Amino acid sequence: MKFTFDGRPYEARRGDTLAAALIRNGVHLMGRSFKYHRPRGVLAAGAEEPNALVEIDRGGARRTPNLRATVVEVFDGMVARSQNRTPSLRFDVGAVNDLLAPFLPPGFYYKTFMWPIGAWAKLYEPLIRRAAGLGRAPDLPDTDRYTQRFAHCDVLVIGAGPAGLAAAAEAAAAGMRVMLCDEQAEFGGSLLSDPAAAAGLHETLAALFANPRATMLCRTTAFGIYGDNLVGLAERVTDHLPDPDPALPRERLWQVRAKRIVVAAGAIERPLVFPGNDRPGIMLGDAARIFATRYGANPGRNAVVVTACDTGADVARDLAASGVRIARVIDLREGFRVTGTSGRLRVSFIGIERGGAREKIPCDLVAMCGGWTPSIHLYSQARGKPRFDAALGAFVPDTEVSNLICVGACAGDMPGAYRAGIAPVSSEGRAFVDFQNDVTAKDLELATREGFRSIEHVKRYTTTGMATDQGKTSNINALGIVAGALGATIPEIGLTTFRTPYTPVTFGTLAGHSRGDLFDPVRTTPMHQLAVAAGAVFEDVGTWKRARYFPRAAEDMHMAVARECRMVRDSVGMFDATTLGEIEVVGADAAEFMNRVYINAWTRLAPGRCRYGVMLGENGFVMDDGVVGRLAPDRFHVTTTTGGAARVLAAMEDYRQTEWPELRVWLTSVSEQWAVIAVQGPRAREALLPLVDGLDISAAVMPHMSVVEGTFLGIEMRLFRVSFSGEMGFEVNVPADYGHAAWEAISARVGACQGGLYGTEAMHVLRAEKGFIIVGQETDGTATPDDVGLAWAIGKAKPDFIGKRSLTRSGMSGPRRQLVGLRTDDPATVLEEGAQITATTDDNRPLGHVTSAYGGATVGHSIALAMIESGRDRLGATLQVRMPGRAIAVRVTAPVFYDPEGARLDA
Amino acid sequence: MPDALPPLAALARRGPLDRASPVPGVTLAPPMRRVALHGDMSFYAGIPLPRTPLRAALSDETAILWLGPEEWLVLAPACDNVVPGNGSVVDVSHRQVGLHIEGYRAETLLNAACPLDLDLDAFPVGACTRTVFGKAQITLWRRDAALFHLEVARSFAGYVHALLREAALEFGAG
Amino acid sequence: MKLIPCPICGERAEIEFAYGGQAGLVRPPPTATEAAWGAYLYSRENPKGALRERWRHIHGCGRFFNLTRDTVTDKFIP
Amino acid sequence: MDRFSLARLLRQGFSGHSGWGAQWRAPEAPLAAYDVVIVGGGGHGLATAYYLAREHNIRRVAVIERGWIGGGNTGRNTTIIRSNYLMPESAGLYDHSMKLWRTLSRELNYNVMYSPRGVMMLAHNVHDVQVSMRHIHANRLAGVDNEWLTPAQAKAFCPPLNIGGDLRYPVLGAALQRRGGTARHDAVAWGFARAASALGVDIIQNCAVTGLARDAAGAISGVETTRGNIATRKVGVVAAGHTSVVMGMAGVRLPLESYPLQALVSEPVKPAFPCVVMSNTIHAYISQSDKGEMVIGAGTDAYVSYSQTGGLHIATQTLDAICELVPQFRRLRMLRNWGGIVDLSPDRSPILSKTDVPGLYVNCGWGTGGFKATPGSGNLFAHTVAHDEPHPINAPFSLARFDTGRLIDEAAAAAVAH
Ligand SMILES: Cc1cc2nc3c(=O)[nH]c(=O)nc-3n(C[C@H](O)[C@H](O)[C@H](O)COP(=O)(O)OP(=O)(O)OC[C@H]3O[C@@H](n4cnc5c(N)ncnc54)[C@H](O)[C@@H]3O)c2cc1C
Ligand SMILES: NC(=O)c1ccc[n+]([C@@H]2O[C@H](COP(=O)([O-])OP(=O)(O)OC[C@H]3O[C@@H](n4cnc5c(N)ncnc54)[C@H](O)[C@@H]3O)[C@@H](O)[C@H]2O)c1
Ligand SMILES: Cc1cc2nc3c(=O)[nH]c(=O)nc-3n(C[C@H](O)[C@H](O)[C@H](O)COP(=O)(O)O)c2cc1C
Ligand SMILES: [Zn+2]
Repeated sequence: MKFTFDGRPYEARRGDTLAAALIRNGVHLMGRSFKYHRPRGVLAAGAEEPNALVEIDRGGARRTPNLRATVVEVFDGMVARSQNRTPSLRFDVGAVNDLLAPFLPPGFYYKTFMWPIGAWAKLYEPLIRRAAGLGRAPDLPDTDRYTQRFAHCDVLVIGAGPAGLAAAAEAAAAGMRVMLCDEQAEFGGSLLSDPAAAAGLHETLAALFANPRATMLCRTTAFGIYGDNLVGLAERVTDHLPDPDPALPRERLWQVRAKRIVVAAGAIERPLVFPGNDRPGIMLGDAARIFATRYGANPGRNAVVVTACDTGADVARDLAASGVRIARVIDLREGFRVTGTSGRLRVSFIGIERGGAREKIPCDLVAMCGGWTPSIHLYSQARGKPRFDAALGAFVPDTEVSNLICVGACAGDMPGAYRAGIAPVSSEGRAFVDFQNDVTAKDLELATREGFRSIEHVKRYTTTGMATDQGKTSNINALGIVAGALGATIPEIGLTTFRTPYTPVTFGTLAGHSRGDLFDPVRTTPMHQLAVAAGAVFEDVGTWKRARYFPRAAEDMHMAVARECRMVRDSVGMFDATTLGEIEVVGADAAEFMNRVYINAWTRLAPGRCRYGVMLGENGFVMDDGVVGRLAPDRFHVTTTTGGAARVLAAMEDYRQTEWPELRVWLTSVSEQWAVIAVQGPRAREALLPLVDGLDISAAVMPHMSVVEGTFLGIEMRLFRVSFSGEMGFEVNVPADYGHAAWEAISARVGACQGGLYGTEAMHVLRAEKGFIIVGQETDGTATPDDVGLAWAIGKAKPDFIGKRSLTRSGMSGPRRQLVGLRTDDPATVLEEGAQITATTDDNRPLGHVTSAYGGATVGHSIALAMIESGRDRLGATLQVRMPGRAIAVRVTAPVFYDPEGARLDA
Repeated sequence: MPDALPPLAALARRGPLDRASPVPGVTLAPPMRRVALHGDMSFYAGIPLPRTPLRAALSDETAILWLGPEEWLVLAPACDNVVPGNGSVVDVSHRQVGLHIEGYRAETLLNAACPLDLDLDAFPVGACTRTVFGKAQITLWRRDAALFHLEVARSFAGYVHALLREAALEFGAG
Repeated sequence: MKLIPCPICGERAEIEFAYGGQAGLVRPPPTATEAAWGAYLYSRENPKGALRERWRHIHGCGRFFNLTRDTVTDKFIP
Repeated sequence: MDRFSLARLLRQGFSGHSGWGAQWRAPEAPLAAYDVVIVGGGGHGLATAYYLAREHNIRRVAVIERGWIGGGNTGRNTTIIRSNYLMPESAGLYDHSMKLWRTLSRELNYNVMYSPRGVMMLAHNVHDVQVSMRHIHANRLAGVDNEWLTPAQAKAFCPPLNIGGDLRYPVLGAALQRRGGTARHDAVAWGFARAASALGVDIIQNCAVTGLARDAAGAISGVETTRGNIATRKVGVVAAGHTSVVMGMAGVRLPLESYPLQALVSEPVKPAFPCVVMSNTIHAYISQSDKGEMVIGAGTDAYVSYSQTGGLHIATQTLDAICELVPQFRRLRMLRNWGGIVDLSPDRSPILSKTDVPGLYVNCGWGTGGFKATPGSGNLFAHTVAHDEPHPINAPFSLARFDTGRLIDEAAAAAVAH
């Protein structure tokens, strides 16, 4: 397999990680650190890697920054690049920061750059930003797919090392539904670098793969444990493939609900903290061993092993067996101290000292064995409280977490060889603790001197543990240093919080399918296609698409709306009102229920009649409105606003179940059952008459605000005589599947009557000319019925209804904003919605604002509605609408501009 | 008066998914009579209402799904009439769309956006419930080991269908 | 995402539920004093510990029910 | 207090930084008595102490912090600063703060990295546009900057933003407050702590208030803490999500509910997002920090909780929205996700108020949006505590409003968070 790194071609073997392949090709310089841009090679062989971060470019939008070379699997043709360097990894001008390091201690930016005012944002901040930041963000919309899946199992095993495999095998044998995930490309964990284990591993895996109740997920990181045993898994599906099937997602999010969780996440080796411990070629002992044994990529020819525990010997043995010369094994427990290292882009010497005797040992590999830290991340996320194990020098699980157990190395279950305590630190020179963020032992000590004594403060002041590796290799060393500096014990200092995710998770994975039309449902009415065909321009109302207007050739919105309005006033228009919420309220106590929910009185509303209903919140403010028809003594057909449909139904159901369970009444949402076609205008009756199968819809039999059930060309129909336009009008309800056909039938008739379609914008103008409010436009959650002129609707004799008590709270009295109309001197001036209104041009106290403003298609002048303080007392007064740099004088009028007597409604 | 117009019933009904391109394993249920029942009832059209939570009763062509205490959904042949009863009986035939999700991947497909445990032990044949599918509410009824009936409000049908299509892609759909 | 134990349907995913806030608030009559009504509208227990609260299985059986939950651990208390 | 400056930094650089002392004094235990005790060492509490000492010359002040200062919501928030609120009362309150931000670094001699990079609030439908325009007009009249951008102007101001047709909810425009921006959360807490400490304020960490003592007349006489009792006649409670718990110690029940609110950061990348973008309609809040992470605000969980974590579904919903708005960020990765506990008031406006208990004052209800108010809130609360009477700017933010119904309902009026 061929790949390139920074443009140079290399060869890789199947199964190589990028780091392994580069090492085999003799490349050790793989990255630059965050702050000082120091040259770095790999520290680790797995996901805990802080240094070797690369960009993988698959062409076009498929460029990904900040990937760990130790995790990225090479595929044929892969293009990899280093990052955070200019112009090249070998010669990075950013490395000047390293020279300036004495002047860039932790928190240096808090202490300077304050002069002159404003210079921070303009001058210093951009510089700092450019220097920071690691990789380059992708700049094209991602073309890959991401999916997600919910899953359930009896046992979820996280980590497929020996401990995890044993647990999975046992659970599977017991017939349980098992899921086993491991973040690596292969199952086996630490067994993978142990050739002797291969046969046994193969056998265990074969049995698990053969078991239909077992789900085996490799390349799958358990990134978080959430409430009630929900585990988030991120599966990398195609990133390792040279040419993935486009039908496959790049990654998949699993949300697994497990009856029991077995965490078998292993342990992470600790680096040693000594001066110059960050040069390329200095790595964890286990990493060196893994590169050599598992990948056949010897990380050096001449190694020094520095160890604080017995595993150093094992590492030396395995490296030697792979052909690495072991220059020396330095056991820190024998009184040695590392004094420093040299080598610009790769380590060339390591200096040691014991009892005053100093020595410089030439080498090209330093393997650090600082002991092991159990991976308690997931255990801690599940709210387990660990305890400090001094022999291990690490925290291990302690308190029980229900339905979760830790096994293997992550439970602290490690042979004696792994026990190291926390190795001594030499903080002279620059001894790195957090490699990525360039935090040294001295930095940590300085932070404590500056009064940052809580480990959380130290973390935030120095940024230790805040890099993309979240301190997997560094936190425990940092803790040891801070404890030392404060003369406290490690358990007294405590850990910082383990948060999700365990390793970074792609945004796309978390967003899953959600994209474009799958981001939020696109709800359309049964007549949507007809509106499309008629050239409608749509608007989003909640999740609905509603036709806003129907422009004809060369018409802009203004012209189209004016024409649609005139059409309704002069002849007839039809409008899709399907999106309104509809609720059937049924039961012997239906009227009583309505009495309690709405401000209106319902008892005396006769079947066949309708009433405009207003609903408040308990706070006394208008929450929703709509026409309610009484179909029978025990049956109401309630309509709500489009946006309020779900909210109103939920509120009603709440009262029904919990406040008035004694009422015999039930609620059924029928919003989607009915296609609703409003037919409005002086010729509405004429248009509909032939379609309603002989139903008498004359004014005498079917007056304004009435409802009948009949048929529409043989199809069941609920016909409402209602008007939101101010004209005589009907709303035809037919079962939704017939909406399309009914619309076409009505359309033909409307056309024959010189009418046509109108959209929501014309509907808004027509209703504003009549002074009808729109909840959410005239009202905003702070308006009482009286404020918007609806006090008349309140059933005065009713003992109670939702919100009644609030109407008489003392804070409700005093001057309130009230609904009025506004007229401009120039009939062509259309005010701006939202514009503020004051008494005079030199008084800036707002009296209110314009809630609606239109050209006023039929009344011959522009119109506006406004909420104005004590507005009804100001009728006739002149006020000022304050626009940028000018004011528009307006006269306060009643809010009804058209047919104030309502004669046209009764036609 | 113009000439008598053709009755609308003769014209095609149009469902929200009529023009949706097919998704393997997903078919559209035929139009049916759906009735929402609420209240203290024991029978609908002579059929005893299931009283066990989360279970459907099947009688000939008619299924009655328990949805909640004192709440059922009747799924009957389209030609059936609505039969009145105690409590609240509301015809919701057009409110919803039925989808059949079939095949050995049915559960996986549904679990792309439905949080229920659909293992046969946890959700056996005959089980039914309201739940969610992505951002839509659905009603799910397991008619057979590998056949689910999914009901969704008609304006959400396009979304649910598209999400099923997206989820099915990796199984060779598209 | 929590599991909420619906008394009717059993444990189901939190996304099927609507939260209903503190349980047991008694809606005062319209004759209530200003303070009593204000308290009904806005005063809430908000304990750090056991809270009696309402849930509705809105995308399930539809029922409201009450549970006690420890607001620190988020575990339900039987 | 040693002054911070470039010269001093350089000098220390040559001498191995041996000369830096503690940034604030850390008394091991509180004194037996103080003139004022502030409960809660978040930004608001520390600012209150600072202004008490600085503007009201009350220097025997203790800030009692349960954990470590700045560890509450001050250290957990997405740091968005703006003042373009709708109600004149709110705009007045937040703009008071905005003015203090401008010179805060200089005043505290601590670079809080206030970065007025512009806050853009997107409108996705006609209703959003109406609400935005109402804000813009109201703000302009009140002298608060806020301007309307067309979609193209919004795109020009924030090039990574997707405004186009493939979006489920296209961008129809945006309200931009240029003075809005961000600041470094930690620096705000530490800067106030250092300046307050220099004026004599005692900052006591790892000390939880466990009781509020009252005298026979019912007035505050002291506080009980895990480090002993303190006598004082004035207590200011500034405990954010824990306010109900602390006030409960004096038997005062507040109209507050505490909810977990989540935020998350991406891995750091080179500068790729120039400003702050908020979308209330699809619930997305994003900016890029100086270190390079994308700082993203998520929603609250559905239920009252003190757990400082939250559901996975809340984070995924937020990232849904972010990926819609900035689809190239799909390939970025979430680095860390955390939660804070926010104290929501019924009208989503804060409470800076005296209480019925003489000597007990409360500053809370900032909910999802109080970081931006930190200097102003401290400044006004200090006034309220010092004079036993609110400043005219915070007078409307009283507790009484919930009884009378005279709310300051930003939420109802505009459905705007943060
Ligand atoms: C995720 C998230 C995002 C946010 N985003 C923004 C944003 O973008 N813009 C914005 O303006 N605001 C935002 N906010 C809100 C903002 O963070 C808060 O309003 C603000 O920080 C509150 O500051 P504070 O000082 O009042 O509270 P905190 O910083 O929470 O301080 C309260 C302190 O009181 C202490 N305390 C509690 N009980 C006791 C006790 N008994 N004894 C002693 N001490 C006690 C706590 O430990 C804590 O330190 C966000 C909040 C969160 C959680
Ligand atoms: N490398 C080590 O962990 C280590 C250290 C000390 C001892 N040992 C020895 O090895 C054995 C322990 O083996 P073990 O099974 O406990 O550990 P292991 O290291 O063999 O296996 C752990 C596995 O978990 C995976 N993993 C970790 N976090 C994960 C996550 N969040 N999501 C998905 N996968 C994740 C890792 O990729 C790894 O494959 C013992 O015999 C012990 O003595 C191993
Ligand atoms: C604006 C901001 C930026 C942050 N950037 C980072 C970051 O780069 N790396 C990191 O690990 N955490 C970052 N954090 C998160 C903190 O590490 C931490 O999660 C947060 O303060 C909450 O504390 P807790 O997780 O300890 O409870 C950031 C927090 C904030 C408020
Ligand atoms: Zn239920």
